[in-house]
Order: sequence, then structure tokens, then C-alpha cells
Amino acid sequence: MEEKFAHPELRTPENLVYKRTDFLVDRPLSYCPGCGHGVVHRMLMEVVEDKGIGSITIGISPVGCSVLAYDFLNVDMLGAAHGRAPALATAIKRLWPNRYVFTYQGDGDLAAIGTAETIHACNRGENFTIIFINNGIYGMTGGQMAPTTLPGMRTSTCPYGRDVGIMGHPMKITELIAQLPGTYYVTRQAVHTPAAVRKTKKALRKAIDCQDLGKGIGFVEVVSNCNSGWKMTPVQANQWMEEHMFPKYPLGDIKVDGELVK
Amino acid sequence: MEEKFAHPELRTPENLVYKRTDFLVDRPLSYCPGCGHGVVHRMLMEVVEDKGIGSITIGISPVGCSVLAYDFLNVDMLGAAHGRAPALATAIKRLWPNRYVFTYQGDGDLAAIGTAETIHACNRGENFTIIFINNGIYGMTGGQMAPTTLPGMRTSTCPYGRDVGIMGHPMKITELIAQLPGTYYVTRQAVHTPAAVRKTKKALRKAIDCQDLGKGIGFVEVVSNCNSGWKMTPVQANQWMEEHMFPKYPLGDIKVDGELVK
Amino acid sequence: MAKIKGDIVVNIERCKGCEVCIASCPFSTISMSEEVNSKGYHFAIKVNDDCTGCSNCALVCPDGVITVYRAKVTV
Amino acid sequence: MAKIKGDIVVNIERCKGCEVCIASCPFSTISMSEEVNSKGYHFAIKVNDDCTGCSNCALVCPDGVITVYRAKVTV
Amino acid sequence: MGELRLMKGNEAIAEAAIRVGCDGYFGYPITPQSEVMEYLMAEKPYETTGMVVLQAESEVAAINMLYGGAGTGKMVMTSSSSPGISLMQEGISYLAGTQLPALIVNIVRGGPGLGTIQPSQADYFQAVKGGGHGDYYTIVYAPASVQEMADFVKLGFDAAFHYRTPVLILSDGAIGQMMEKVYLPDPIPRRTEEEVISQCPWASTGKPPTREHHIMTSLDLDPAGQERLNLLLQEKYRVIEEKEVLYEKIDCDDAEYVFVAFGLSARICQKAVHLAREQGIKVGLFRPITLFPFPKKPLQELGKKVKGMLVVEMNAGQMIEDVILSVGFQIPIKHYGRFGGIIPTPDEVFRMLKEKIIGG
Amino acid sequence: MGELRLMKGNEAIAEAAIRVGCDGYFGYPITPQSEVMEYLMAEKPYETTGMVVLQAESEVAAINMLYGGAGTGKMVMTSSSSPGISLMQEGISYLAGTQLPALIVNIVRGGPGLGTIQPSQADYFQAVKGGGHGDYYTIVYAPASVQEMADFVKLGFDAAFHYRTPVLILSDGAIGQMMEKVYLPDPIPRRTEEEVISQCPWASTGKPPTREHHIMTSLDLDPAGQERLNLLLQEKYRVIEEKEVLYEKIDCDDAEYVFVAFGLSARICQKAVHLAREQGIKVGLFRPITLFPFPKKPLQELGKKVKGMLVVEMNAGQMIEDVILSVGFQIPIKHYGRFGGIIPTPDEVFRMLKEKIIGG
Amino acid sequence: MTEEIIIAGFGGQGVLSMGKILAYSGVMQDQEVSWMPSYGPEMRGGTANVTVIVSDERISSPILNKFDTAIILNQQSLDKFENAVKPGGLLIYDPNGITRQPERKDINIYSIAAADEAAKMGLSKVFNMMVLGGFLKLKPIVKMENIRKGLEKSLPARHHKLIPENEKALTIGQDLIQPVHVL
Amino acid sequence: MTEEIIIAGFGGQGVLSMGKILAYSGVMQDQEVSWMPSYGPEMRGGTANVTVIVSDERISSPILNKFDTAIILNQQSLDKFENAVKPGGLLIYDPNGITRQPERKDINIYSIAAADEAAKMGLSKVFNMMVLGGFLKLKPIVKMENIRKGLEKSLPARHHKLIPENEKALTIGQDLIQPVHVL
Ligand SMILES: Cc1ncc(C[n+]2csc(CCOP(=O)(O)OP(=O)(O)O)c2C)c(N)n1
Ligand SMILES: Cc1ncc(C[n+]2csc(CCOP(=O)(O)OP(=O)(O)O)c2C)c(N)n1
Ligand code: SF4
Ligand code: SF4
Ligand code: SF4
Ligand code: SF4
Repeated sequence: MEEKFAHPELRTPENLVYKRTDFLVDRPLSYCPGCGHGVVHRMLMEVVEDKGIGSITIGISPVGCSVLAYDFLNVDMLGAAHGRAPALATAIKRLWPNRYVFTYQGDGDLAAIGTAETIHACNRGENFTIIFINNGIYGMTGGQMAPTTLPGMRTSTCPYGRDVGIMGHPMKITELIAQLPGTYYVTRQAVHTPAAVRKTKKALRKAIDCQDLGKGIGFVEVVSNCNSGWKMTPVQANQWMEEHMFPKYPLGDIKVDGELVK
Repeated sequence: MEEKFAHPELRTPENLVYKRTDFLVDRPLSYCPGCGHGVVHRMLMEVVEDKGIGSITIGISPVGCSVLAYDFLNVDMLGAAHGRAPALATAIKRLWPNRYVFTYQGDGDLAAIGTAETIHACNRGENFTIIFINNGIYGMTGGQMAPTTLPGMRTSTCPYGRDVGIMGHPMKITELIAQLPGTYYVTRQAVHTPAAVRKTKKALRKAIDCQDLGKGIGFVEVVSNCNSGWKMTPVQANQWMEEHMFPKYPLGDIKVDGELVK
Repeated sequence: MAKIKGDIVVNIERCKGCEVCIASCPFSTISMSEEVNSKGYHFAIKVNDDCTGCSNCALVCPDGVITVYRAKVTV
Repeated sequence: MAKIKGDIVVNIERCKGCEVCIASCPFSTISMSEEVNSKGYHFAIKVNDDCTGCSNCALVCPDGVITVYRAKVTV
Repeated sequence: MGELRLMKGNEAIAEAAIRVGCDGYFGYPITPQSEVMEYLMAEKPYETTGMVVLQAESEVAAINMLYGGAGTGKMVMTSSSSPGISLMQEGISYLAGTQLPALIVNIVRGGPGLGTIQPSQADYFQAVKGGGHGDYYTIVYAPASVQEMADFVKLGFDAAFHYRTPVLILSDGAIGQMMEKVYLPDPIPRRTEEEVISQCPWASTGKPPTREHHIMTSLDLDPAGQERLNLLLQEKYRVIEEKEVLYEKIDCDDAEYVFVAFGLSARICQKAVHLAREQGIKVGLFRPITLFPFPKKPLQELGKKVKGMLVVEMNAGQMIEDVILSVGFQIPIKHYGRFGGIIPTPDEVFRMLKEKIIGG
Repeated sequence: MGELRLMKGNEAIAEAAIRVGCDGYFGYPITPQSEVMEYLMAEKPYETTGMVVLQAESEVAAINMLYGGAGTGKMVMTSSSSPGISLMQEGISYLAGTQLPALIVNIVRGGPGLGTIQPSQADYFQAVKGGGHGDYYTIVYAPASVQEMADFVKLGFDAAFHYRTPVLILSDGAIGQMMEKVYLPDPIPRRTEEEVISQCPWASTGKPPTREHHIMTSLDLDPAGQERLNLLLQEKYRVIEEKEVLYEKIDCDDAEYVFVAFGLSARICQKAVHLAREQGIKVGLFRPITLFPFPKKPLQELGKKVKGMLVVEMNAGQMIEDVILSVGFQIPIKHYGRFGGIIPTPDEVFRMLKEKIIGG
Repeated sequence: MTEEIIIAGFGGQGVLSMGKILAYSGVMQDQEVSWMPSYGPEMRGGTANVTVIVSDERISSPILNKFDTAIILNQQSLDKFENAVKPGGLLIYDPNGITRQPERKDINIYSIAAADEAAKMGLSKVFNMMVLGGFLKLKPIVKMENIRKGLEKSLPARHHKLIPENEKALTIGQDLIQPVHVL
Repeated sequence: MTEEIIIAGFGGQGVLSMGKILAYSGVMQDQEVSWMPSYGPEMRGGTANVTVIVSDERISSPILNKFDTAIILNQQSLDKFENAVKPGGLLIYDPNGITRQPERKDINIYSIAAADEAAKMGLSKVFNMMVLGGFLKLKPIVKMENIRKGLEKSLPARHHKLIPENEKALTIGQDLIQPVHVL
């Protein structure tokens, strides 16, 4: 292929400013084109790389589209049963206090079936990091309603739109766990623009740094698209996300250094 | 027995001002002497009587000391599995929308194993009443730590006092569920003094009246003693409760007519 | 002169002697018996004639064993 | 005169043609190819020479397929 | 009159539920059965028959919603797949202990653990021996076609209410996902409240002044009382074993060898029977339709007439124990299984019959 | 050197766990086994050996804490009683599927449902046939004394790590609550991190640059891969059946009739053996100690020598299936069971032996 | 009569719905049918296939390893199913997406350039119906009138206006199909 | 030697700990023992009982329906266990709390007024040790020195100061026990 605007002469190690971290396994991600999971994976691994903690990090993937996260994140991993990642992480961090431990969970996993495990790990003030991908839907199983599905939003189990009178309200679990004394840093971010990605990386760093302090859970929600589930193109999906998800799930820090800031 | 100050002449139907409601089954309660469960049972049944809904009320007892509530409350009852009462109530109220449905649950039941069922029933805005007895301990199983056990408080699974660093913080689940849009009336009461009992009765009435409005859960927490588990006399226990439980679990309405008031 | 006069009836066999009623009475009308019932509990008894039938004791009684009467009587 | 010059390398076989990178480029450097890769996806290509190596595209790329270089070059 | 449709097994279950007058469905998504709830949500029976359809927060919640609904005499069901059904075991034990009617559908996938989403029959033991605690059984129907997926909904509810017991439909991902012709009977209207109350005089429906209050529970702290309840349950299971056995025999009359298989495996074996007969080998198929009650006696009879049996299951050997317990050790009874989501082919099971049973 | 103590079965388990160098206990209170956690909390091993003891928010959380701990090579355990164990079935299936070592103690109470808190053996099927989904087994030890409650903790952990499999101790409320003399061996120090890493080279302990990252999972979306995993599991179970069978024979050498019983029932039958021998009747007792692997061969051998067997269980007839599958139908094999928390007496089982087996 | 067919291709090629229409048509003429898809997340962007059986008798196994006919729409599927055609059976493929020709000599092989033709005619949406048309030309196991009925049944009412287009595609397909190797 | 004992009374009477001390004493002299309590919430304010077996041999069933000795502290327990004493066995009861006398004629019956005596002497806490003392006078199955050791083992260290009081109670009990009906 002819590369018209290519500048091979620039492609030297000194000039390298950005490349996919080696803490991602060198294989194609299993996610749909444009899905936010990939960006969060990469930022998380960049933080692990920056902190130099790759050999003392243990990650937990959920049941959801990111069930295969363990195939991509080049650290030791465990795959939890649906919803139970915080239980695994609780035990692991207590048994290996000098390891960095994180869970990576979807909204069905963390806020539906795993509600009790999430709330109690946060309430106990466990010393690990929770990364929570809120895409408002169950991606992996083919687009069913999630606790975070917006009112009126169509999914395969609310094909006429979520009717809050029957199906309940979208749940802001992040605001909820921020109320608990056991959380130390709670934030909501996104990864659809370069600026958002940079902020998410900072947030992830801060959340993992919490483990150095031992003062409780660091919790990073990432509002993300599930373009497959939403039945949009990735670009449309990101726009829809800005217009519809962000008003309900506003970005920004919610709790910093153990204090509510919002 | 000689009744020195008895006035049998006063004991006529016209003069009757207070008697145990017939909506309590005529048998001894199984609770320890001085336990608050009995008072709450009675107030609840008085409300049922006052509202005239005895024949269209379905109650759900939990697993906990009040597992036998179904033996005492003279309405149709079901005994739930530990923690799952809100799931039962959800189905029952939806299947029998013209019935009044309540759950009656302890702190282990509602705030530990049943966390997910509690939160999601509240989040869906189900149209039933939750009565939550917070005695800071697992009474039935012999006094183990509950999610609501106070810091430093001794139980059989924290014999040296609850160490929040290891065992987590006492959980204020009532404040938590008050955050959810699906709750309509949320309050915290007690039953250790006549005034408190009267307020609790009003609160129960209000919570059950919510079912006439169909705007979501009515939730009444009653802070109560478990003198057996606390290893005190009932009178001591009530005093200890005022001094130690109330500061952490302050009495009063938290959400009224769908609006947070505290 | 008309006066409010009250009386309570304690279901002795059902009383568990928890003593919660005692403090609730504004007139210190209740105390515990010397004897025990068949379950081995001391039970609530009236120890003065000042009861007004306010029902406080009955309200706080966990076992709902107190019935209360009240009447205007002429003294 | 010294100028910042950038270049990107797209791992064509890994690109899924999601087009998320396009909008992130301040200089409209990226567009989609006419051809498809072996998975059947159109892939990202450079369509002008204005890249400054800002890395925006690489940051937002879900599949991490973009490598970025930058240098001061004399024009 | 009814209606003929081409449907997936999962859809047939959902449609049959609506038509049988089911009062409530409570479930949680999981492949390969999410179409059950999706179909219901799309059909909106809550606007037509008044049937409640609710996506629960988990399988644990779903089974306990069933418990609540069943305890009030309503016709309630759930569906899930293997890991979700494991989470329901406490609830199923409660339903059995409290003697409540309910229908639970397991569209089995490969296990253990998260496993695969491909079809499997490895939950036989869980379904038949009782995956929950205590001495109980659920009636278990094993459909082998989309038509049976639909039919067994009615069969299941009838048995559930007749015996006051939870009933399981044990199917698998392939039958759930495949489409076949299915004849759907005319809808039966949902029972009115009055009908529920009169047909379920034991239920907690609200206590009129004319009767004692009803209590739905499985607790009896007094062991003597608990033993009485257990004896009652055992007696019920005995009656069920006597009266509810269902099975199918294909080409068994002159058979020298038989396959024993249920559900999807039975259909594969049926094809293998054809293959064998084409080669002049007298092979038959015995298909248990109820797994509990297991068709002990008919199988025992058959055991006296044939020279050997090959039990074919999409698992490592589970139903074979019940086959041996029925037939004994007089003739060779062997197992052939594939697992983890792999479906054996007719060729393959025929070859295995020759290798393991016929010899040579 | 060790130490002699008088302890409850539940306490013995807890103390044995500390002494065997257990890394973590995760549990939720339930009668009749809450003493396990209570003892640990009172002993504070987290201050001595560094063992973690945590009261989980539920049994579901507890078993998944086990999964996490086990996946990192740590020696972890939980205990519960019947309803709680039912809630753990998904997690147990995951442990088996991921091949993780862990110890699970079930102090069985009467079921089904909430049942009673009195002792029972009605969770045999759940324990032995797999209460969770998929083709898996757990090794199951059935202690009959407080000494064995302590001893089987070590046995259990050893087997769990050797085979990378969850191990169950199936006991009951009576053995959990009763006190007996127990000899406790000297404590073994907990393994250091380095030891854990070198002894569990498969575990997810943190990836050094020198090796590939480790993944603990039971998922394989590819059915062929999933089948391979299953074949591996089945091969493991075959080895376990070959090597790990434990049983006890009492007075069987000259016996004409035998009781077959496990756990508490076996002790009751042992007394009944005495009663029988006093009357000159040659009775013996066969006690399976491992329920999986079931002592098939020794029981089959015994079946050739005796005239009949009475299987005594505190349930409605569960182990009897494995007894028949081992022995066959040549001699009468009958069941005697009590349920719902009732414990049969030695007199009673002896009478039943006479009635049901000896005749007359 | 029993016809056992595998239809295989990419996820987006309408493989499943082609099978569905065929099956529904069978139902319309009172035959037994089964339609057994591959399923699961591996379908996402990957391959999809469906086994369709149309028969006068009760259908035993819905899962087969040998077929009377294989309809193949991409290379992966050709690799997987060429050898699964019964000797004397039929293999139909669309050369678009095929890089290696089928090699069997003991079966009938036809090609149908439906993808290209459909693109040309702006009928890409009903490309699968062209292929079906080609197949039915060779094996008229269902009558055209029943296909119409099948379409009516399997398409939601709001899509019934597309039926003429579908029928057109069927006809085109019948003309398009070409023998490659005939026994 | 095998001695099978049931001790039964109200929850608060120290029934379980009496059994425990006896069992521990057995351990101290190298015998086999088992201690099997009734348990559960029914204990709350209700009755409690414990089966203690002390033996030279391995103990088979820890659960019995016939006993060598029954030590009975309330009426309910007398009603329940009088007939469970083996012919020729021993029944000891405290008349406080008993409303109906035992009626068996084929067993040895003793009474011990320990409750009253203990109340009189301000030793109510060790009332159960008096009863134990009485039993051991009749059946010295464990040596006094081993009882002491048993006490040391079964009481937490902070309660060791109470051992002399316990020993005193044992001695008093030995004097207190009275034959009612001896074979
Ligand atoms: C016990 C259990 N229940 C249900 C499932 C099916 N299941 C798999 S993933 C999933 C939900 C995934 O949604 P989410 O957590 O939002 O993650 P996403 O796929 O959107 O990233 C469900 C319900 C399962 N595997 N196990
Ligand atoms: C699944 C399950 N887990 C545990 C138990 C044991 N259990 C019974 S009641 C109870 C806790 C009771 O405490 P709470 O809910 O606070 O009520 P209380 O007794 O204090 O009124 C527990 C853990 C059970 N029955 N079922
Ligand atoms: S289904 Fe949704 S969440 Fe899953 S990979 Fe695709 S876009 Fe991402
Ligand atoms: S144990 Fe506690 S909660 Fe239970 S009845 Fe007694 S005082 Fe009440
Ligand atoms: S009714 Fe009132 S005044 Fe009378 S005894 Fe009770 S509390 Fe006292
Ligand atoms: S964002 Fe990445 S995957 Fe998407 S089109 Fe651009 S380079 Fe390709």
C-alpha cells in the first residue's frame, strides 16, 4: 500500500511519543469496533506501567463483555463469577496486602447481580480499586436492560423503552457508594475524547494510588458506549452518550481524599 | 393473688382504653423479655386494624428472630429465605396490586445478605412497605456482628469489639435507600418509650398509606434493643441504645413525600 | 368532684418481667411482683392507686400484656 | 525554521474502522481507507501532512492501533 | 383452534406461558435463554393477559420472587441457564420445602463454572438428585423438540399445582435456540383472583375473617414436625413416581440393543437408530421424558429383552446411574458422552454403540 | 508434640485450620456452625499466624472470596450449613471448573428450605453428585468424630492442593456441637509468599517479567477447549477414585449382615453392632469416610460375603444409591432413614436391621 | 422427502434469515422442518451457520454432520463444510468471498454470483434471497407460493411491503445459478 | 468402664458446664469422653440437656436413649428422662423444681437439695458443682485431682481464682446427697 503522507524518517525510537503499552497483550481485542472497553484497558495498563507495579498487580475481570479482559491485560488475572469480583478482590487484597488489586466490572455485573458485593466491599473500606464501565446496557448477552439504562432507552428487554414505572429508575450506584465511609476516592469519567481519556488515566492513577494509603476503595466509573447494544455507529454512540448519558451521569470527581466534593 | 390496687369496677367495655389488638394471635411471643420486636408487631397490627385492611394484607417475615412473626401477626404471611423478603414482596405486590404488602426484616437480613434485594426493590420503586428492625446484631443466631454493629461493640464474631479497620463501618442503609428515587417515605423510629411508640405507629401508618399512592416504597427503620445479644437487662439495653445507637442512627424522618428532609 | 381514674390488668402468665413498663409510668404505679409466674418470671403489678389510664405502660410493653381502663369517677 | 512534525503508524490489520480517531485529530489528518483489511474493515489512513504528533488519535483509539512519532524538523 | 408457528424453543416457552394463563415471569438474562424474557417483553402480555414480566436484579432475586408469587397461589415461572440455576438452589429447596408450585426452566449450557454457552446436559444430577439442600425432588421434564418446549409448560404447571411442588424443564441451548414447527393451543385466560383463592385454598392471599391466617414456610424448629413434613414430601414423591412417569420408546419392539437418551441426545440417537436399521441392526431408543420420576419400571422391562444399552448424554455420565439402578447389572450398560458444549453426531453414537455394546 | 483438648467439632475445625497454616477463613453465621467463625474471631489468628478471618456479607460473597483467595494459591476455607451451602453452588462449580483448591465445611441441618437447625445427612446428594451445574465432583470427607473434624482439615487441604480441587467436609449439627477429646498436632507455620508462589506455580500471584501472565478462569467459549478441560477433570476424578478412597470396616470379618453408614449414623450403627453382637448376631459396619470417591470396590467385595445390608442415613435414602451401584442387586440392600433433624437410636437401627434384613 | 441443508457465511449475510424463510415455507406446505443456528458471541463479526431440515417425516436429529446441500457464502465456511456434503449431494457457493475453489468430484457443484449481482442492482438487502432462488431452481423442495406465505409469516407486518423485492430476488437467483461440476 | 449420663435442667442451671467439667476430668485421666448437648434457639429460656459418656473404650454413639445415670434439675426433664434410665441405673434429682416424685422402682434414686443449699450459702454460681459432687460420691468415675485439672482446663485463666469455690461445692455436694429409693 502506498502511504502518501507517510514519514518513515520520523519513525525512530527517539521520536516515539505514543505507542500501545506492552502491558497489553499483543493480540486483537475482542470488543466491537469503537467500544470504550479498549481505551480503559489501555489507560489502566499505562498506569500499571507508569507505577512500575506490573509484577505485583492482580486483576479481576467480571462476567460481561470484559470477561476476556484477562486475555488482554498482561498482568496476573482471575475471572470472577458474575457480580462477585469485589468478593474475590477483598480476599486477595487481604491475603496479599502488598499486591495491587483491581476489579474491572460492567454495570450489570457491578450494579445488578453484584450490588451486595459492591456495597459491602466499599463499606468495609477494602483497599483495592474498582473500575466500573457504565454503558447502560448488558453488552455481552445481547443488549438487555441494565440498572443504569436510561428512561425511555430501548434494549432487548425493554424494546419499547425503559418504563421507570415498571422497570425502575436508572441507578446511580457511584453516588451511592460515595456515601459510604469506606470509599476514599470516587470519580466518574469517560474515554470518548482525548481530553476525557487523559482525565481517566489520571483518575485511574489516583484510584490505584489509594492502595498506597490504605484508606479505602478507589472507584472509577467510566461512562462508555456500547454501540452494538445501542444499535448505533461508534461515532453516533459517543455523541448520544454526551447528549443523554452525561446529563444523568455527570462526569467529575464525587469524593476526593475521603470527602464528598459533589 | 390479691390485687391491692385493683379496680374491677372500672373494667367495663366502655372504659377500655387500650388492649392488645386481636390482629395479634393469642399466644405468647417467642422473643426475649423486653425485646422491641413485640412492640413493633403490635403497632403494625394496630395500623392494619385501624386501616381495616386485615383481610387484604400479606406480610413477609424474614430469617432472624422475627422468623416466627408469621405465628403472631394474624394476617396471611410468608416466610422468606434469609435476606430475600423484598424479592417476595415485589412479586406479591405486582401480582396482587390490591393487597397491602409488607416485609419485616432484621439488620442482618436486610442490610447484609439481602442488600441487593433491598436496594433494587427500593430502586424499582416497588409499592410495598419495609419494616426494618435495627438492633445492631444478629439476634437469632446467637449475637454475631451485623452490618449495623457499632464501632467497638462486642459480639460473638467481634469479641474484642468491632474494629472498623478490619470489619468495616456500621452501615446506614436507611440513609442509602433514601437516596433512591424509588423510595417515597423513609423514617427512623424507636419503641422504647411511649412517645417513641406513638411516633412509630404514625410512621407505620404513613408507610402503609404510601401503598395507596403508588409512588414507591415506604420504609420504617426501628432502632431496637437486642438485650440478649447485647448481654444487658432490657432496661439497661434501652438506655445503652439511647446513648450509643441513637447518635449513629438518629431518629426522625429522612424522606417525606419523596423529598429528602435530612 | 369528677376525677380521671385508671386501672390496668396485667396478663400475668404472659408477662416476662422485662420491667420496661416501670419507667414509662408517670405515676410510678408499676413494680415487679415478689412471686414468679409459671414460666419463672416476676410480673408487673400495681403498687399505688394513681393510675390515670394513660396507657403508656401498655404501649411500651413488648408482649402486649397490659389492658388499660379509664373512667371519670366522682370522688 | 524549526517546525514540529508528526507521523502516525496505523496497525492496519488491527484497525476496526470505528472512525473514533477521525474527530479527535485537530488537523483532520485521518480518514478511512477505500480498501478493507483481511477482517473486512476499512482502516485509518493519513490524508494530509499536518500531523503534529499530538497523539490524540492514539489516545482515543479503542484498539490501540496507532503509534505516534514527533520531531522538530527544519523546513 | 390453536395456531401453527415456526419458533425457537425459547420463544415457544414464552408464548406457551402467555397462553397457559401464567401470572408472572421473573428472570435475569443469560445466554442461551435470554430470548424467553425478550420475547415476553416484546409481546407485552402485561397489556393483554395481565401477566407480570419482570427483569430481576439477579437469579437469587428471581427465584425468591417466584417463591413469593407461588406462595400466593399465582402461576409463576422463571428461566435461566446453568450458573443461574445454581444460584437458585436455595430458593428451589425452599419452594420444595414449603410445597409451592412453580415452573423453572433450565436451558443448560456447558459447565462447570462459567463454561461455555453451547448446549449441554451436564445439569442432570443437579436437576434430578436435588442440587439444593435437604430431601426433596422436583418433577423434571426433558423436552426434545420445540413442540415439547411449548407443551411442557402446561404439563409443568398442571403438575406443579396438582402436587404443590416446583417443576423443572431441563432443556439445553440447542433446543432453546432452534426453530421448529409448533402448534400452539388457544390461550387459556388467567385465573381471576377469586379463582386463585378457591383453587389454592392453602395460599396466603389475604385472610378473610372466616378462616385462620395462612403461613407459607418450610421452617419447623421441632424436629418431629420437620420429620412429619418430610414424610409427607416423601409420600408425595412416591405418588409422583407412581403416576407421573413419561417416556417414549422408538423401535424398541424388536430391538436387540437400545440407546437410552433424553432431550437433544435422544433426537441424535433417533437418527442413529435409522442408520443402524439401514444396516439391518435391530436398534431402538428409550427416551425418558420425565427424569424425575425416572421411568424405572419400563426400562427394567426393556432390560429383560435387549442385549445391551448405550446411554448417550451430553455429559460425563449422569443419567446412566439411574439406568443401572433401574435395569441392574445383567446386561452391559455403557455410557457415551461429549461435554463442554460439544454435541455428538448420529454417526458417532452409532459407531459407539457398535464399539461399546454390539462389539467388533 | 501436639496437644490434647476437649472441644466441640466446630471448634476443632477452627483450631485445626489455624494449626495447619490456613491463610484465610471467610464465612457467614448460620446455626449449627457459627462456632467455627466465633472461635477464630476469639483466637485472633490474624495476630499470631497472620491468618485472615472475615465475616462476609453472605454465603455467596464468602464462596467467591474463597475463589479469589484460592486463585492466588492461598489456603482458604469456609464453613456453613445447608441453606448457606446451597447458595454456594455456583461458586463451588466455578472452583471445580477453574481447578482451585479450597476447603468447604457443611455442618448439615434438617431441610429442605429453612428446615430445622437439628442435625441431618440430607445433603449427601448435593455434596456427592454435585449440587452445582456441570460435570464436576468435589472430594467429600465425612467425619464421625471431633478428632476427625480436626484431622480432615489437614487431609482436606492436602487433597485440595494435590489435585487442585475443592474439597468438602460433610458433617452435621451433632458432630459440630458435641465435644470430644481431640489430639491437635503442633502448628505448621503458614507458607511464606515465596513458598506459595513456588508451590502453586499455576496461581495468579503477580506476574514477574520471566513468565506469561496467569489467568484463573473456567470459561472457554470454544466448545472443543471446554471439552478438553472437562476431559482433564474427568481424568483427575478417575485418579482420585483410584487413590483417595477411605473407609472403615468394623466387625466385618465374620459378619453376616452389615450396616453401611457414614458420619454420625455410623457411630450409632457401631453401637447397634455391639447390641447385635451381644445377642450373638454377626453384624458389622462399613463406614465410607470419603463419600466421593465412594469406596465402591471394598463395598462390592463385602457384598459378596454378607447376606444383606442396611444403609442407615439421616435422610430419605441417598447414599443407598451408591451402595447399590457398588454392590448390585444380589443381596437385599435396604434403607433406614430418619429426617428433619431426628437422630435414630442404636436400638432403633438394630431393630430395623432385624426387621428389614435379617427377617423375623 | 427429507432435505438436509447447511447454510454458512458471515454474520451479516442473512444466512439465518434465509434459513428461516426456507423453513417457514416448509411449514406452509405442511412439512416438518427444523432450523438450528450456531449461536453465541463468536457470531459477533464472525461466521454464522444454520442447519435447515425439511422433511415429510418427523425430524430426528436437528444437528447433522452430513448434508444433502451446503450453501456457502465465504471461504471459512467452504473449508468447514465442503467435506460435509453427502456423496452425490449439492454444493452451492457465491464466488465473491471464495479464494479457493471447491475440490470434491463426487458431488454436484454450482456457483451463484449473487453478491456482485445484488450490489449491481442495488438489491444487497435481498442478496440472500437470490441465493435461495438459485437453490430452489435446483431443488424445488418448496413451492413458490409457499415461499411467499413463508415470507409473510417470517417478516414482521411492517416489512411486508418488501415482499415483492424478495420475490424478484428469488427469480433473479434462479437465472444466476451456474453449474461448475455436475455428476 | 463406660458410664453414660444425661444431665438435664433449665438453661441457666449450668447443665452444660457441669457436663463439660465431668468430660474434661475424664480426659485428664486418659479416658474417652463425649459431650453432646441439645442446642438451638429452643434453649432460650427453655430446657437444656447434655449427654456425657466417659469410657475406657472408643465411644460409639454419642446419642443415646438409655442412660446409666440421669441427673435431673427440673420437672420437664424428669418427665422426659425418668424412663430413659437403664434398669439398675441411677437417677439423681434436685427436689427444688420437682413437683412429682420419680416413680421407677427398678433403679436407684437419690435426691440432692443443692439449689436450696447453694442459695443459703451464697454459692448459687456453683450450684451445679454441688450436684456433680453428689454424683461422684455415688459413682467416683473420675478422681478428684482430675476434676481439679478438668476445672483448670475448662475455665478460662481469668476464672481460675474460682476453683477453690468449685472444689468446696463438690465437697458439700458429697455430703448433701440422700438416698430416696435404693435397690
Ligand atoms: C449467574 C449469571 N447470570 C447471568 C449471566 C449472563 N451474563 C453474562 S454477562 C451479563 C451482563 C453483562 O453486562 P454488563 O455487566 O453491563 O457488562 P457489558 O457486557 O455491558 O460490558 C450477563 C447477565 C452469567 N454469566 N452468570
Ligand atoms: C442463607 C442463610 N444464611 C444464614 C442463616 C442463619 N441466620 C439466621 S437468622 C440470621 C441473622 C439474623 O439477624 P437479623 O437479621 O439482624 O435479625 P435479628 O435476629 O437480630 O432480629 C442468620 C445469619 C440462614 N438461616 N440462612
Ligand atoms: S457489545 Fe457493547 S460493550 Fe460489548 S464489546 Fe460491543 S460495544 Fe463493547
Ligand atoms: S435475641 Fe435479641 S432480637 Fe432476638 S428476641 Fe432476644 S432480644 Fe429480641
Ligand atoms: S396506664 Fe399509665 S398511669 Fe396507668 S399504670 Fe400504665 S403507665 Fe401508669
Ligand atoms: S480509532 Fe483506532 S480502530 Fe478506530 S478507526 Fe481509528 S485507528 Fe482504527
